[in-house]
This record gives sequence, structure tokens and C-alpha cells, in this order.
Amino acid sequence: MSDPELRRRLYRVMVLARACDDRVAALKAQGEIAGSAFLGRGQEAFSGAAGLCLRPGDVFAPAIRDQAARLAFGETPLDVMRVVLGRRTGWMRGRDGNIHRGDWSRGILPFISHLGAMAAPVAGVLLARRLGGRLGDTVGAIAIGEGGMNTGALHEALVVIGVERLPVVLLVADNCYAYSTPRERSYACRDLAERAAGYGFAAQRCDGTDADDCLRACQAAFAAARRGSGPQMVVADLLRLAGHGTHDDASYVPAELRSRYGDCLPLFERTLIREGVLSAEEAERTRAQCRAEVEAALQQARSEPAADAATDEWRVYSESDLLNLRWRR
Amino acid sequence: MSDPELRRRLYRVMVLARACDDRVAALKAQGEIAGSAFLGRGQEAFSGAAGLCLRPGDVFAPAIRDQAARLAFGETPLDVMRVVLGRRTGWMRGRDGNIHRGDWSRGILPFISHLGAMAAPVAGVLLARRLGGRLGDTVGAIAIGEGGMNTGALHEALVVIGVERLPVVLLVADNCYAYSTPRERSYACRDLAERAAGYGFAAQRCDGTDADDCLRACQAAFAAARRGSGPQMVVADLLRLAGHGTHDDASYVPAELRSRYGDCLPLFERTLIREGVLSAEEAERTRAQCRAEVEAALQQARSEPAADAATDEWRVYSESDLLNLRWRR
Amino acid sequence: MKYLEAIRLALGEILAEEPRAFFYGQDIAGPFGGAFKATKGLSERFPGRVLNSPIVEDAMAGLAIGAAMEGARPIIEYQFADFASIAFNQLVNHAATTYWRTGRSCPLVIRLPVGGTPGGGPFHCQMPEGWLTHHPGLVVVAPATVADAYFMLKDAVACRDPVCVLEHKYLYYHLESDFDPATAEHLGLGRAALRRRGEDLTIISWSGMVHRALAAAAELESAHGIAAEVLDLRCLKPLDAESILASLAHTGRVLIVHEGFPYGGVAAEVLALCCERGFAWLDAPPQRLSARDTPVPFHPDLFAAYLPDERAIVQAALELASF
Amino acid sequence: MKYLEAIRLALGEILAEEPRAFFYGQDIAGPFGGAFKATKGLSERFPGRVLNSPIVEDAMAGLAIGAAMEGARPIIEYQFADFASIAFNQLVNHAATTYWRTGRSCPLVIRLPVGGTPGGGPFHCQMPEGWLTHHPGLVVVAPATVADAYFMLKDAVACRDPVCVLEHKYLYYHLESDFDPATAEHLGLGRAALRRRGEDLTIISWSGMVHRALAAAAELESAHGIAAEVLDLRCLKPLDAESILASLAHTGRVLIVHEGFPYGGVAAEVLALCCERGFAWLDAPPQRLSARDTPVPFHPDLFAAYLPDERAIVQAALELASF
Ligand SMILES: Cc1ncc(C[n+]2csc(CCOP(=O)(O)OP(=O)(O)O)c2C)c(N)n1
Ligand SMILES: Cc1ncc(C[n+]2csc(CCOP(=O)(O)OP(=O)(O)O)c2C)c(N)n1
Ligand SMILES: [Mg+2]
Ligand SMILES: [Mg+2]
Repeated sequence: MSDPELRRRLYRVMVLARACDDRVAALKAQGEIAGSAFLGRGQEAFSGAAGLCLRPGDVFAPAIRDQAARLAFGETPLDVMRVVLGRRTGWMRGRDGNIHRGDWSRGILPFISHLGAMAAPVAGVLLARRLGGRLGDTVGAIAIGEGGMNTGALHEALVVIGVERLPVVLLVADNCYAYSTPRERSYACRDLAERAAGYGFAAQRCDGTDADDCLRACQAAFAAARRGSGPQMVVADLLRLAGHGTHDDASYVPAELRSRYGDCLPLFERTLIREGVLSAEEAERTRAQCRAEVEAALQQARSEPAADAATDEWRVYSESDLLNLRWRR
Repeated sequence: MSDPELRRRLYRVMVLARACDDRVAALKAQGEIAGSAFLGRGQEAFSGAAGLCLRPGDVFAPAIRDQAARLAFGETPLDVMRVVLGRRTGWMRGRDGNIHRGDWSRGILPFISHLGAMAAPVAGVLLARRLGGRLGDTVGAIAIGEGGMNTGALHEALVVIGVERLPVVLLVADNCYAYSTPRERSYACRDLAERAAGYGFAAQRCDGTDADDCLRACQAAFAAARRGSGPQMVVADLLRLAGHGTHDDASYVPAELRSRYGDCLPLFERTLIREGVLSAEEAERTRAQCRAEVEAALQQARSEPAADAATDEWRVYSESDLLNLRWRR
Repeated sequence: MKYLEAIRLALGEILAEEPRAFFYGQDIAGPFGGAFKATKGLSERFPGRVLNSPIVEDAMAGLAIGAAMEGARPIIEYQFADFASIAFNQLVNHAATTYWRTGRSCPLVIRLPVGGTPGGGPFHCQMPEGWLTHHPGLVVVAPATVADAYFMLKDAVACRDPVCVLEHKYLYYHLESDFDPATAEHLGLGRAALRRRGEDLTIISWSGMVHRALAAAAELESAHGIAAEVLDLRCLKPLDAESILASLAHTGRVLIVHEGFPYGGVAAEVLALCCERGFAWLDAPPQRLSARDTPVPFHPDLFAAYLPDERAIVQAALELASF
Repeated sequence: MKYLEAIRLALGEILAEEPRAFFYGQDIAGPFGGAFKATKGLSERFPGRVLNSPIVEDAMAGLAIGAAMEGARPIIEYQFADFASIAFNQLVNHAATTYWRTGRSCPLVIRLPVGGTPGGGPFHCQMPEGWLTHHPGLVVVAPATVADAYFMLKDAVACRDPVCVLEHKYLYYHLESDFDPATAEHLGLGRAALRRRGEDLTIISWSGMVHRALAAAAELESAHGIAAEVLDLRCLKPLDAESILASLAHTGRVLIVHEGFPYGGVAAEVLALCCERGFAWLDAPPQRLSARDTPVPFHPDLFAAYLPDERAIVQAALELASF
């Protein structure tokens, strides 16, 4: 069992992620967010546990339900709100939105929608560091769903990571569904850990509804990657406790399945309280604090300027004078 | 051990394939072939064994070194010569050449160069048959090298084949090299059979230099696929005994490796003679017959008209009147 | 009937009337019925013929090629046209080349939800016709009306060549008309349609932009007394050159309006066609209005400024008319 | 020095002078040194900086994006430009959009062996500029001379935006000149170059076709007394509009000659540019000569008939000059 301090930190990250997501869902319902909104409900344990294993200097390619990992790795509710509201102050300056947000300089990769496409860039970051003698014990984490595991882009990247033996942790959140498609239509193996060996990855499995189990598996995988034991895969078994996006009622999820998978957040809270790691009052206070933090971030973001078509520059090249550009030494 | 008749058939296919390849190499050296020429030298045992497991009605997507499988499945030396010489009478009518040749109506898929791209079409053929109630016990075979196993296209196709549980046999000729790239730069697992489970495929391994072992593995795999046991993979360990194409001297292959892998054709011939399945005279006669058959095909192809820019039609659509095309029932 | 309902109606009839047809795509089976609900109810009515695909865009196209060559009539749906980028190779190098290379036709249909919606962002709003038309061998159509949404889909299935059908996402829910398949005019798949007649200039457009062009034409008429002809290309490859040149000959002035990227693509091709073959009729330099040469922006204000709007079309038309 | 040798020279200097640079591609490491030997000897001289890739074109581009964003200067080689189709998504949706979306530049270089050779067939001969230029965000250059093969590659590495360098396979071995990097003129990356001056018409071309255009221009002069100007675009995106329009203003007649597919692409864009912005100078309808609208044929006779040859260029120029 991990140390109490870490478990309390994980609990807080999970609560904050849930609060962020809840607020985003409400904003979407109120019509304040353009486009789609995606929630990580039910995945906070696995995502948060992975995020807590990341250290400054690491690089992380989140998937669409990784609010918890993001927060654990340094994203703030203000970063979230600025982007979902399209503020010019946000990472994406209104050009891209929602869960595409990221910031290369903080190691949170701003993703393109195409599932699987962010894995090879993580390999590229690590390879560049190794070539530059700057790899140290940094690692790269790649999050993906069981649906995204099928993309050719991911496959090709895993091949490279295996062959180059890069310090990567692949975090597979198998949440029973890819949009409305059940996992039986996504893979024909027992579970996706069976894909690890073929890429030269070591594999861990964990119960995604059990935060302690997630912590155990993630800690083992990140430690192994950091000490040079080669690429690692962690597969979590869980259920998406929301629609694909807020527009989706997920009515295609049978009740039987819903009853089989618990909600990691109250489960973890009960465990921590039962084991005396957390008091009920602390839990209540944490929830209130997180809600307040999210609310403050929202107010701040709302007060900031939105992207502005008239004054924002529309340049697609960073070079200002391609016409006369010349190599010089 | 397979029955003597089958072994003799395999021997003949291997000899004929080698004769075809040798003649193609000579034609290329003489300047009679435009573009590249690729040889299957050293892979005749595995390729031929697989080809002999195919039956009329099956579908086969060959890789670039499958002269033996092609011949076993019904391609003739005349089909080969017509295409490599760009005859208008050939399957590709001079529009495409060399190993891209194929004929959908015979179940030999004419491939596009992009490695991995032919696997999904094989799945499509089988799925269409199943939906049309015409699948019966036909199977689809997909040949690929260890290098091609890394393509996203192949991965995505294998996912579909696994999920749909299609009667496919994936034939992986791991010949130590992808062009000049050694297998250690292509995969980080022990061997590629380790990728089977992740796709829901059963796996067989065989020694690609041992024709009997190839027959054993292929027969088992094809029989399993035919009887509905789901997709199968066969991985053969062998060495490419030629350059990547005739333009490549393969000087990057170390002598140590060359001495480790034998040539399947003389090895098989010696075994068959030793075991009394074949006499030395029969072997000599077979070689002479095959050479003569190839030579006759070449003369025939040479006598036929080449593609002709002036008279051949250049239409890219099969519909003659797209302007007025309308659905009618 | 709405544009989306016309598509659903056509899809149901295709399964009913064409026994070789089947659908393959992400999340298209029941009860979900597709990200945009185009196939809602169909897997229940036609068991086994509406299949959910894993997230394998490249293999979806490859599978369709194999099925088509085997004699089936596969209709694949990409969830957003943007994701068809994954299948670029199978589409342009395989589906498109097969008839020419092998003499055997490849009758498959690719349904592509295209076009911008506010908040959609860089990867859910693209127009793919630029790259689909550039490579030889694909038929590319872009229905802009409810009737075309219905007819062109069925015509696409009747076609023995691979057809990409661009369905505009904004029109899905926002375009409605009292379309009756029994009585509506059924143009051939490759024909352009004159949506409005005029004398002064021709606005050439396609897909969702046709409706902005029509609105601009109405404004030009009512506010400026300028009679703009609006030609809806319908089929982007091959082009109905005759109709394009006839309209150019009629008005002498051409403005091409679309929502795709500005460099190359269909707009440049149509402009080149007008100049190469209709030079003598040109009374003014033909002009294009396109999106800006950037990715599609997420924020609704940026998005609004990104695409040519009615005002920009009117402005460009006024300049053209007074040249 | 040959075109290929100039590339190899530039690649060696890049590794020597730019410590952040590394090469990634199939079969590029020693002793093999690449399918066309462009990197021959370099992995020995610069251990660990020339890396063989598995057959993963999409991941190659993705890896380069990550490395570039991390501060390295990745230079990737596709074995044939045709195989870059596999990386379409990473190139046009990721590398191309990153600066615009994130404000951080993505300095990577993609080396693409392009163009037709007899017997190469449909998948080893393509020109990819049509789709590379259509999407916003990539810089696309096509060196046609030995000097440009050298300079533009180095300039591409100096550029902070993603640059696609189209290297023509036929020129690799067949183009030779007495190029000296120390004294040769070094044009800016984005500039077009006037390769021949003339009064009567302008032939605009790029990549391998520049040489056919020059041969045709010589023939036009000697056999027909027509002075054709030949403008080598060099940079296909962004276009050097000023040089294009200046030449058009000078001659009033434009013929665009290239070896890519006819629909859309660079030729249509250049033609559209001439008409939209140079209409007043046009004395004749601008014309294009492209490959046929089919895949590239394998048989050398078909291949010869597929591309515009010198005779076709002369013929088109004569018609244009006498319009
Ligand atoms: C290549 C690609 N195809 C389709 C989509 C549309 N899409 C977005 S999320 C999603 C489902 C993803 O499922 P999974 O990977 O299991 O992640 P989850 O949503 O369950 O967290 C789909 C189909 C996409 N983003 N990229
Ligand atoms: C997608 C793609 N990338 C690159 C190539 C060029 N190419 C042709 S064959 C080959 C090597 C293939 O190696 P492998 O799959 O092991 O087959 P082998 O040649 O060893 O039989 C390469 C790189 C290609 N055809 N397709
Ligand atoms: Mg999922
Ligand atoms: Mg190999």
C-alpha cells in the first residue's frame, strides 16, 4: 500500500478533476462552451495515479479523459477554463479548444483529434533528449483508450518505442466503450496487455475502479521505465461513467455493466475514511475547496479577453520572411 | 511428415519459382525489364508450402517474394513474363509491373506498393462472402515480411480480422532484413509470433529453410482457418538469399548470418533424395522442365504486343457516362 | 424533410433495394445509429448489414475495396471527414487506381461528414475535396440540397466507380425542404445545377456554401439590382465543364465561393478551367473566395471570420460586377 | 557535381554545423546509405545521428514532430515520396498546424524523392506537391538545379517551419554541373528563379520539368524564333507571387508545365494567381501542361506518353504565342 500522503494527494486530484469536469459539463449545458465537452468521470483513479507518477521534465500525451492526470502533472483549473472558453490568454488562444489543450513547454502535449497520433511525438521528444544527452531519468507517458489502441498511428509508434527501447509508459484506459462501440468490437484478445509483448513492452494490469491498485501498477511501471527497464504498458479495467461527450446519454450501456463497475471516487473516499487516512470532514472540505478553486478559475477566465478575429494574427508560418530565408553559419 | 506426393509437388513448385526468378534476374540484367525486379530466393519453401495449402476460391495477397506461392495457387510463368515485360496481354496491361501483378478474379490480389495495404482488402473479400452467404470454407492468406508487420495498415487490418474472426492465415516471412534493415531494428520481441495473441490470432512458428516444417505449419494453420477456428499466423524464420532487388548486392548481410541459414531448395532436394521420395534423375528432369517452361513462357510473352500509348484507353473511370448516371430499380 | 432525414431515407432504401449493399463505420449500428444518426434504426431493420468498425480508418477503406472487388456494395461512413486523412493512402492509391490498373471496377461509397460548425475546431470541420479530387480515379460529389442528399447517395451506390459523398454537417440539421422523392427532379450524378438564374455574374459554389451564395445573390438583387447566377457544382470530380462554361458565356463574370483551404483544390481548378477554355467570354478576372489559409479555428468568433460570409460574397460580387 | 552529390554534401555539412540535427529514415544508415545513397558514409562520420527507421512512415513524421518541438532538428527521408501518403495525417494535420495552434514552431525537414522514372510505375513516381501545398502550414520546395539541391536543403534546416524538400529522382544521377558552394549564387528559400529570359511567353515550371521547359525554350528560339522565358518556381508554397506576376507582365503569356496530376494542385493555383491578379497583362489564356489524369504507368512507352514531352511543350508554346 502506498504511503498515506500520496493517497491523500491522489484523492485530492481526483476530487479536483471531478469538480473541473462537473463545471465544464454545466458550462456546456448552459451554452457557454462551443463544440463538444468530454468528461473523465470514472477514470480519475487511473488517470490521477498516472499523473502523480509524472515529474517535472517528463512529457505526457493525455487522452480525452485525463483531467486528473493533467492536474496531477501541473495543469490548473485556470488553464482548463481559459481553453474551454476560448480565451486569448489560454494555451490555445481560441484556435483549438477543449481537451486538445496542452503546452509543449510544460510537457503536456496539445493533441490533434486523430487518436493515436500523439504517441510518435512522445517518442520523438525522448529520442531528441537521448541524442542530446539530456534524457536523464525523464519518461514519456502516453494515454490511450482501448479504441485508440487499434489505430495504425499508435501501432507504428509502439514499434519505434520498442525498437529504440525508450522510457515510455503507455496508459491504456479500457473503459468498455469507444464512443458507443463495446470492447468486444475493439479487440479479440483477452485484454490489451496481450499486445505488450509483441512490441517489447512489459505489462501491468490494474483495476481502474480501485485507486490503490492503480497507484501500485503505475508506480511500478513508471519506476521501471525510469530505471531503464524499457517501455511499459499499464492496462486499467474500468467503465466510462458518462457519455462519450456531454451530448451523449450513453443509453447503450446496459444496466448490468453499470452495476458491475463502481465509481472510483466514492470508493476511494470510503476506503481512505475507513482506514483512517482521511476524515469525513477533510473529505467534505476537500470537495468544497476544489469546487471553489474551479469556480475562481472560471471567474478569472471569464474576465479575460476572448480570441479576437480582428486583432489576433493569422500567420501559419513562424518565419516572417520565407522569401529571403537562408542558412548561415 | 506430409505425403510424398505433396512433397514432390512442393519441390516442383520451388524449382519452378527459382527458375522464374532466375530468368527474371537475367532479363533485368540484360535490360529487358524496366524498373525493379525482386526475387524470392531462399523463401520458396515457406511460400510454396503456403501456396499449396490454397484452394481454388481462396483469396491470396502475396508479398514481394512469393513467386512460389503464386505458382502453387495457379499463376503461370506466362502470367509472370507478360507482366514483367509490360505486355498488353498481361494482367496489368503494362500499367503496373513486376510483383504488383495479380488478378482479382483468380483470387491473386494485384498489390499496391505500400506494404500492409493488401491485408484489409482480404478481410473485405471474406466479409463480403460471409454477408452474401458464400464464405463456405474458403480462406484468405496474407503474406508479409517482418518489416511490413510494422505498418499501421497491417495492424488495423489484423484488428478487424480478429474482431470479425475471419478465416485468415497471415504468413510472416521473417527473412532477417527489410531492405538493408536488420530485424533487430524492426521488432523488439523475441519473434513476431508474439504479436498473434494481441490480435486474437493463433500462432505457429516454422523453420523457413526446412520445407517439411513449412508444410507442417502451413497445413495446420490453413486447416484451422478453414474449419472456423479463427485467424491464424505462421511465422517463418529464414534469410533472404538475394538483394532486396536485383540492384542490391546485399553486402550488408554478414557472412556469419549467411552461414547460419541454408538454402531451402537444395536442402529439400537432398532430403527427398535421401528419403527416396525423389531420384536424382527426377530432380534433374524437374529442373530442366521448369527451365524450359519458363523459357517457353518468355518466348510467348516476347511475341505478344506491348502496351501501346496510342491505342490503349486511358480511362480512369469504369462508368462511361458519369454525367447522366442515375440509380434505377 | 431534413437533409439528414433524406440521407437516412436513401440509406434504408439502398439496403432494401440493393441486396449487395452493407454499411461499415464507427458507431453506426443500433441503437446508437451513428455520430450524426444517419443510420439510426437501420441495423434493426436490416440485421447483419450495418456493422460497427473499430477505430481503423485505413482498414475501413481497405476492407471496402476488397468487398467491392468481391461484388458487394460497401458503403463506409467516416465519423468526420477529417479522420479520412488516416485512409488517404487506401483512398487515393488503392480505391482510385484499381480500375485503371486492373480493368476491374471498384464500386464503393465513402460517406464523409464535412464542413465547419462553430466550436468544431481544426479537426472536425475540414473540407476534403482538395485532396480527394487531385488524385485520379475518385468520383467526388457534394450534395447541397435535400433532394441531392437523397438522390446523389443512391446514385453513388449505383456507380461502379468509388464515390466520395461529402455530406455537410451544418446542413444535416439546418436544411429542410418539402422534398418528395417521387416527384422531385433527379439530375444525373455528374451534373451541375443552376440554382438561380442571372445575367450579371456567376457565383460558382458547392456544399454548404451554396446557401450563402444564394443568400448573397438575393441580397445583390434586392439591394443592388445585380442579377447573380448561382451554379451549384454538385459533382466536384469529374467537373461538369459544359455547365460551367455555359454559365460563364452567359454572364462573363465568375466568382467561386467555397469553405475549403485557399491553395489549389477545386476552386483553383474551376478558375483554371474558366480561363483556359472560356477566356474569350471573360469580362473580368475570375475571383475566388475561400477560407483563410490556416487551420479551422475553434472559437466561434474566429470561425465566423475564417469563412467567407454573405457580406464578403456580396462585396466581392459588387467589385466583380463593376470591373 | 551531381544533384545527388550536392544533397550528400549538404547533409554532411548539416550534421557538422548543426549539432541539433539528426536523420531518421528507412535504410539510411551505413554501410547501405539509403535507397538512393544520399546519406552514404554519413552514419560512419557522425555516429548515432543517422538512424534507421522501421517501416513506419506515419510514426517517422510523428517522431520528427516531437523531436522538433523538443528543440532538435530532425531531417526525415521517405524512401519514395509515394510512401509519404502513409504520413498524410501527421504531415498536414499535425506538423502543418502546430505553430498556428500552439505558437511554437516545428522545425523539421522532410526529404521526398519525387518524380517519374521509366518502369517506376504508379507508386514510385508520384509528385506530392498537390496535397502538401493544399493544407495550410507546410513549406514546400522543389530544387531543380544542383545548386538548389544543396542550398535549399540547408535553408530548409535553417527554417523554423516544417519544410518538405522534393528531390527529383531522375535528377539524382542525371543532372550535373560545376557547382561550387563558395561562389554560387544563393537565392532565398522562397524565391522563384528566372532560368532563361524571353519576351514572347513565360513557361512556369518546377522540379524535373524545368529541364524539359529549358530544352523546349531552346528549341522555340532556334527553330521558331520565339523567345520563351523560363521561370523555375523553386518554392511551391508559399509562392513567389511577385516574380510570377512580373514575368507575366513582361510577356503577357503563361504556360505552366509540370509532371503532376492535372486536377488542382500547384499548376491550377499558379494559373489562378495569374488570372486573379494579373488579368490585365494577359494577352492570351494561360495554359497548363500536366501529366494525364491517370496513375503513373509502368511501361516505358506509356510513361513517355504520360508526361508532357519537349515536343508537347513546344507545340503548346507555339499555340500560345500565336494566340
Ligand atoms: C482516428 C480517429 N477516428 C475517430 C475519432 C473520433 N473519436 C473520438 S474519441 C472516439 C472513441 C475513442 O474510444 P477510446 O479510445 O476507447 O477512448 P474513450 O473515449 O473510451 O476514452 C472516437 C471514435 C478520432 N478522434 N480519431
Ligand atoms: C509503406 C512502405 N514503405 C516503404 C516501402 C519500400 N519498401 C519496399 S519493400 C521494403 C522492405 C520490406 O521488408 P519486409 O517487409 O521485411 O519484406 P522483405 O523485402 O524482407 O521480403 C521497403 C522498405 C514500401 N513498399 N511501402
Ligand atoms: Mg474506451
Ligand atoms: Mg524482411
